Amino acid sequence: MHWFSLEYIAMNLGFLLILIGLWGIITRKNILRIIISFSLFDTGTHIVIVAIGYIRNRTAPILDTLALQKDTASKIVDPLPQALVLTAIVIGLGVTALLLVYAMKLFETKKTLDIHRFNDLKW
Amino acid sequence: MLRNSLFLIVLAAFAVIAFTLVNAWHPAESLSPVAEHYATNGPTEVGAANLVTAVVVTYRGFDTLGEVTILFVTAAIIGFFLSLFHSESPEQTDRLMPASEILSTASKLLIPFMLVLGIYVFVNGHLTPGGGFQGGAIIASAFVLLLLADPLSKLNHRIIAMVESVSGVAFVLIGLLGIFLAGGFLDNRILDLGTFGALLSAGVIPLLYIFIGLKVGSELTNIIGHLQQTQKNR
Amino acid sequence: MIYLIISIVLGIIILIMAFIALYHRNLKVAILSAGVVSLFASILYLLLDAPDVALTEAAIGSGLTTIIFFYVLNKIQRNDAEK
Amino acid sequence: MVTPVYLVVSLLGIAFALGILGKPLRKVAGVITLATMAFASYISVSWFMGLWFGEQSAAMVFTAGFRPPFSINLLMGFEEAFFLSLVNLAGLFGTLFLYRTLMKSGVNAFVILLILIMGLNVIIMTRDLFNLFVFMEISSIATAGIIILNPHQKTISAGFKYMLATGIVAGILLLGIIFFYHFTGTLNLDDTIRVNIEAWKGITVALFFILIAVIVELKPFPANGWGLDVYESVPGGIGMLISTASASAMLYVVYKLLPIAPPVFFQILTTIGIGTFFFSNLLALKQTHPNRLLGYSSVGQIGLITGVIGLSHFLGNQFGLIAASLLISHYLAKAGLFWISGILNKTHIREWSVIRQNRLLLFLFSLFVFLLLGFPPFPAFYGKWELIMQLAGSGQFFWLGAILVASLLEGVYLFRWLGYAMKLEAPAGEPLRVGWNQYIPLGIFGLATFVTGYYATHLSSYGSLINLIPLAFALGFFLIDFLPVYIKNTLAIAGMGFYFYYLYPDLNGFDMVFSAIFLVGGILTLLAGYAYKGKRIGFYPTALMMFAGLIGLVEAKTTLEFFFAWEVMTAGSYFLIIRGKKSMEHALSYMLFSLGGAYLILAGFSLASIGQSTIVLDILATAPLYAPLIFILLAIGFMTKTASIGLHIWLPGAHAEAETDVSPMVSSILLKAGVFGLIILIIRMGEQHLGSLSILYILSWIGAITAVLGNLMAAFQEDAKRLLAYSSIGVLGYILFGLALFSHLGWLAAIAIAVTHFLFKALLFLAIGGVVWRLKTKEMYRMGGLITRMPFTFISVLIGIIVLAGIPPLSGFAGKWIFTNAVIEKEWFFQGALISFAGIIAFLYCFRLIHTIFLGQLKDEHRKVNEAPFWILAPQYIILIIVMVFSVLPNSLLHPIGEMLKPYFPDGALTWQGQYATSIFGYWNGTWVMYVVVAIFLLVFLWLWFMNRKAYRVKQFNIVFAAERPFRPETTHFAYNFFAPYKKAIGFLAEPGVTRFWGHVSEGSHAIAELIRRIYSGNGQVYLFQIMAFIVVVYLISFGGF
Repeated sequence: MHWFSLEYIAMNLGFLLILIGLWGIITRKNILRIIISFSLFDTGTHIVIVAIGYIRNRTAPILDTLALQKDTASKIVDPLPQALVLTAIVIGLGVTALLLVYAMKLFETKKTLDIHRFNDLKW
Repeated sequence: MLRNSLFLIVLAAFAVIAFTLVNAWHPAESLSPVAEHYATNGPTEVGAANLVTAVVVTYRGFDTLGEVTILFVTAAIIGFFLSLFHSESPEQTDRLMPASEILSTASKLLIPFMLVLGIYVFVNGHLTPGGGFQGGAIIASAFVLLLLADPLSKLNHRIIAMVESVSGVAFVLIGLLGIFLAGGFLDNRILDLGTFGALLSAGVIPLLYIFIGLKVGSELTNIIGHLQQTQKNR
Repeated sequence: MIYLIISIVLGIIILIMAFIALYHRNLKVAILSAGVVSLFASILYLLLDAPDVALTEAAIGSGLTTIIFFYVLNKIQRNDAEK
Repeated sequence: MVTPVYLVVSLLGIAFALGILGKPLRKVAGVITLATMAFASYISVSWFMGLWFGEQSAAMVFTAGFRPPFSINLLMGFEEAFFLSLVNLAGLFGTLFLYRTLMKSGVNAFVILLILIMGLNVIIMTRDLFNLFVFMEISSIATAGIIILNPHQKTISAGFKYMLATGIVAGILLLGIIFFYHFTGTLNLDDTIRVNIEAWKGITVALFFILIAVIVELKPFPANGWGLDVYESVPGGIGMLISTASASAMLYVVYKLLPIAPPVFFQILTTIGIGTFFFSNLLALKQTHPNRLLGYSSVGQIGLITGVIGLSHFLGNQFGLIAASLLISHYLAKAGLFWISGILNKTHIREWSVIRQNRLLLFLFSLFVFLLLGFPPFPAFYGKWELIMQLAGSGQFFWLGAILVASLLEGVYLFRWLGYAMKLEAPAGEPLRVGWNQYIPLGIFGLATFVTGYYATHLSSYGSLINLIPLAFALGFFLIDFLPVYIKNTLAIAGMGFYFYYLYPDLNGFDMVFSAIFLVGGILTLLAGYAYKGKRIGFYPTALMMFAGLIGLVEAKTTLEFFFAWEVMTAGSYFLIIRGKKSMEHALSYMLFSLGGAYLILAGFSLASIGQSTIVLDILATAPLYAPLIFILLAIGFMTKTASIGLHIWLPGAHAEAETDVSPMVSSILLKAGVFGLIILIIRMGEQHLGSLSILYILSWIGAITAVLGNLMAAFQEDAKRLLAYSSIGVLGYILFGLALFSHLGWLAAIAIAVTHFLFKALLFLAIGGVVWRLKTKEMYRMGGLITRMPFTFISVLIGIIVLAGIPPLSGFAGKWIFTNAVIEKEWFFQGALISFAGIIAFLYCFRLIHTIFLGQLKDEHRKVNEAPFWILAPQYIILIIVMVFSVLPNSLLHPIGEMLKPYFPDGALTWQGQYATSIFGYWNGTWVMYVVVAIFLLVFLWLWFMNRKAYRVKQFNIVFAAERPFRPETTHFAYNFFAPYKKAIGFLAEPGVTRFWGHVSEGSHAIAELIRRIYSGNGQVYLFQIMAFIVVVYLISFGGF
């Protein structure tokens, strides 16, 4: 029964997204589609991280009420994974943007987005 | 298709491996020792009401420095990469549809608000959800709107680069001050921690978040600006 | 309980959107669906008591990323048209 | 000492600040970048020095002023300082090398480089896992940036594949890190890890994710197509940064994570690492693109070091030295090679012959190749030595063998490449232009090879005992290579003479004989060098290197010294041999057989050192385990040098194509190194048995067969020098046979033949060399009648072949006579019969030398040929005098050798009375034999001379019987294919079966390489698939299931 709880759903959803992303990255031919899959993969890892920091029946780690400032450790969810995800999201943006610019340039060289056509380097 | 089915097997195997992780995972019941330290001592050590901010800017400020660097280097690469191909072609053959009247008017109204919102978000980063990254992203969105409304407008890359550099250097220098005035690199206790929950509190966090916000904003704007350039040419 | 139902719905939508992103013929739709995945993920973050993350994901993951995708797609399609 | 945080602050701060500078200030940006990197290098090197000399202790930087695990901390320890120095120096000199390219690309290029180096710095120092992830992302994004500094369709697609691969890997790393945090409650490596037993499975999988991600970043086979594509597409200057700076940093990450890794992980590392080393080198065999080839080699070297890390349990306290020396070698060599590749900018290794336009580059190229392959005196020599010793000591024979085989494969392609560069026709094109900013890094890294070699010698436990003076003397000649030949020749002779004089008092026994052959013989052959004009660039350093190695063999007291000398000799002789006009392939096969032999010797020595406390050569005698195996390994190793049958195919070409005075050096002197090795081996290990079969008995058969086949092949040659080369194989067969007899008489014969073989082979090669010098051809049918034009040469050849064929009265006969006695004593009649048969065949080819070259009619074009140059004749006549002395007074040679052997073989010695030598089977007086034979000789000579007046003169190219103009004129020459009838009868014995065998080996390995490398299909998705499959397979192997 515990599978039907918020954190389990999030965790499994994250992993499913990771798998879907990987599947897309490796089976889709279109380069843009590969990058889309990559961002899904990224989102999946982010969801997993947030789910790891979640603790049931607690609140966000923002001590905006006085009540929260007492005995904080037993009232908030883990702020550390959230901080990590913040960083990871921004990194993901950087990587995705760079991949997209690469894709644009790749298209300019061969006028195609089919990744199978970009295999001049081999062996 | 052979490869796809082979990969299906590999992916299934990977899923099984990942499943062992999920299986071994039990949702946390209490905070980890590190997080507990943040929760108990964070308010006194750092002085930020938003503990995530405390972690992002101070405890793990070094990560944040790296994160800013990633955007910075991405912007640099994209700028470099795109300028290589488009340096000479003039921008006369623009074929973007002119933006509709509504959009351009609306955007002119919206942009100042968005800028203010962005600044608000990063100045209040230590108190409320949000901070330099979110604020920076909002500022960048404002510029996106500007570009959408008026595709012919050209961002001044010099100024953006200047903001980017100055705020980056300021970030590093403030971090450096931490060594001299406080406990170490990126220590926020250079300034007084102030009253908990006030705008001017939490040491240099607000200041740092301003620079982070400006830096992220300019970096993202820079990336968008470069991409916008490509839309014009040819 | 209500959170649980919302989260299940969110999860289903996210998965459907992910498949659309992978398999829809139209690239524009695919990009939008990927953006929607991010957007719904940010709602999920809110449920998971992570407002900072939610804000970031909404602004960066679904906002800026999608815009960059469209810029690139636009560029490519116009190039394609020229050809 | 500057706080390590300034590494980050300066690199990053300057990178941020550079954005302010616009295009016009590019120059400023460049200078600032270089200054910053120099500053970073200064910080890291000064920490390294401080920590090394113990003036400093490791320092920890706590960011944000909190202790770990609450905040991120950076560690500056000894290892960190070492790796930081590597990275920052690579950054500094790499930037300098790329300076002009970067200047064209603008400020952003400098920014990207600074950030790449900064990222690598933090990767090395950080103690926080997530921080590691962030900065790994920084450096991989920055790498993607520098990949496209030279934007081109290929670089873009390589960069895209790279980004996808590192992106997925980073995702997996992130998953591992977050679960690590979940299970342990910390992200810090210095934190004590609290794990409850329930979470054990979880934490192992999390750790597996972290470690496998880091490993994939090291580009392990087969999940490394993305990395190889990058290496191929980028220019050398950028490939250098990836191969040295990035790879070193990632390697350190693996090392750093080991304390938290489960024990099974070490085996995984070993398997992956050495597997990568092996397969990369195998696949590189088929590679022709220089940068991709270097990429394969890079990946392989990093694999080797990874394997070493995995094997660290077995390496004891030598681990540091091994890993560091291998890494330094990889670092310096790859940097240098990539830089050279960047300068030449070619797409096929055959085009590298343009490098000959610039001798300094060629020198550096060969320097880096030798450095990479672990030749002395460079650091990897000690690294490989210790590695093999420790592996043998801990029973890791499988890895030992794999490492040696893979190293040999590495030698194949590197030496083929070096050969192309030195010998192929240079393609036309623009002259090479090398800027000062390219010379400086190359020069500094070139010098560093020697400096690090010096330190490695000191750090190695036995290395400091090695006598480096002869080698230094040889290398010193590189500095005075601009001087004319006669000065260098005089200096070389003086140096060798002095060294012999210096050694003389300490020499006795075998050492005396062989140092006389090596040094006095060397001087004799060097005399011929005066015949050369000009500078003869490159000859003296390499020739002296060979002699330094040879004399080092004699001086060696330990196995390490012996192996050191062996490798020095091999390196020097390789360069001597490749000087010949058509020597490219022969030098390659010489080198490969030598390398293979050297690795067998290394393996043999390592097995011998098991369980022994020292490494003196005498441990061979006391090896407690595997004695027969050690004997076989060493014997085969030495027999590659003596060119015993089966291992001989390198010799004919190498000796025949060499220069006039090089042929005698390599044929009459160098081969004796193998003989010396065999003597050292047999005298210490004695008779070993495989089951009930004596290994010496096998050797005797090999020796006998070698003698027959060598001589037979010599008889069928049309090329005069090749004939002599084959004859050397035959004579070395006699020597091997004699040594295998393992008795007083057998050894007396063997050593006497060794000495006389030196004499007559030097004589003949010089004489024939003189003929070739004048006639510009080696084909015998083009010669004839030269007795009138070159009478002095004729006399030396005549006497030389008489000695050679063992004809009485000269010294060769002494050998034969003793041999016969020895055979009777040992009762090895079959082999003995073969040896006698070989002696008969020797007549056949000796006859041809005199008959075809000097007798018959003089060719029209040779009517004005002069006698060979004085300086080629001079050594011949000195040798002639020695030969005559030994012949007339054979006991002057045999008696001392006999005395020398008495301590080892007290029984069966000859008894000497005046010129009478008595064995248990008979007696013999050299002087009287001499008189009798001279008388017979005179009689026959007079009779021939008398008959000759009636001789019918035949035209040399007689086409009377040919119906048409002959397609190949030589077929109508009377002396061509002279022994056709014999060839019909026994020619099948001389079929190049062995050559075919080795040909198949080579083709086979190339075919396998071709087959396997198809996995690198160039498709980015295939590469990603390989990464995923790799991860799954490694998981299954290491956990034995899910």
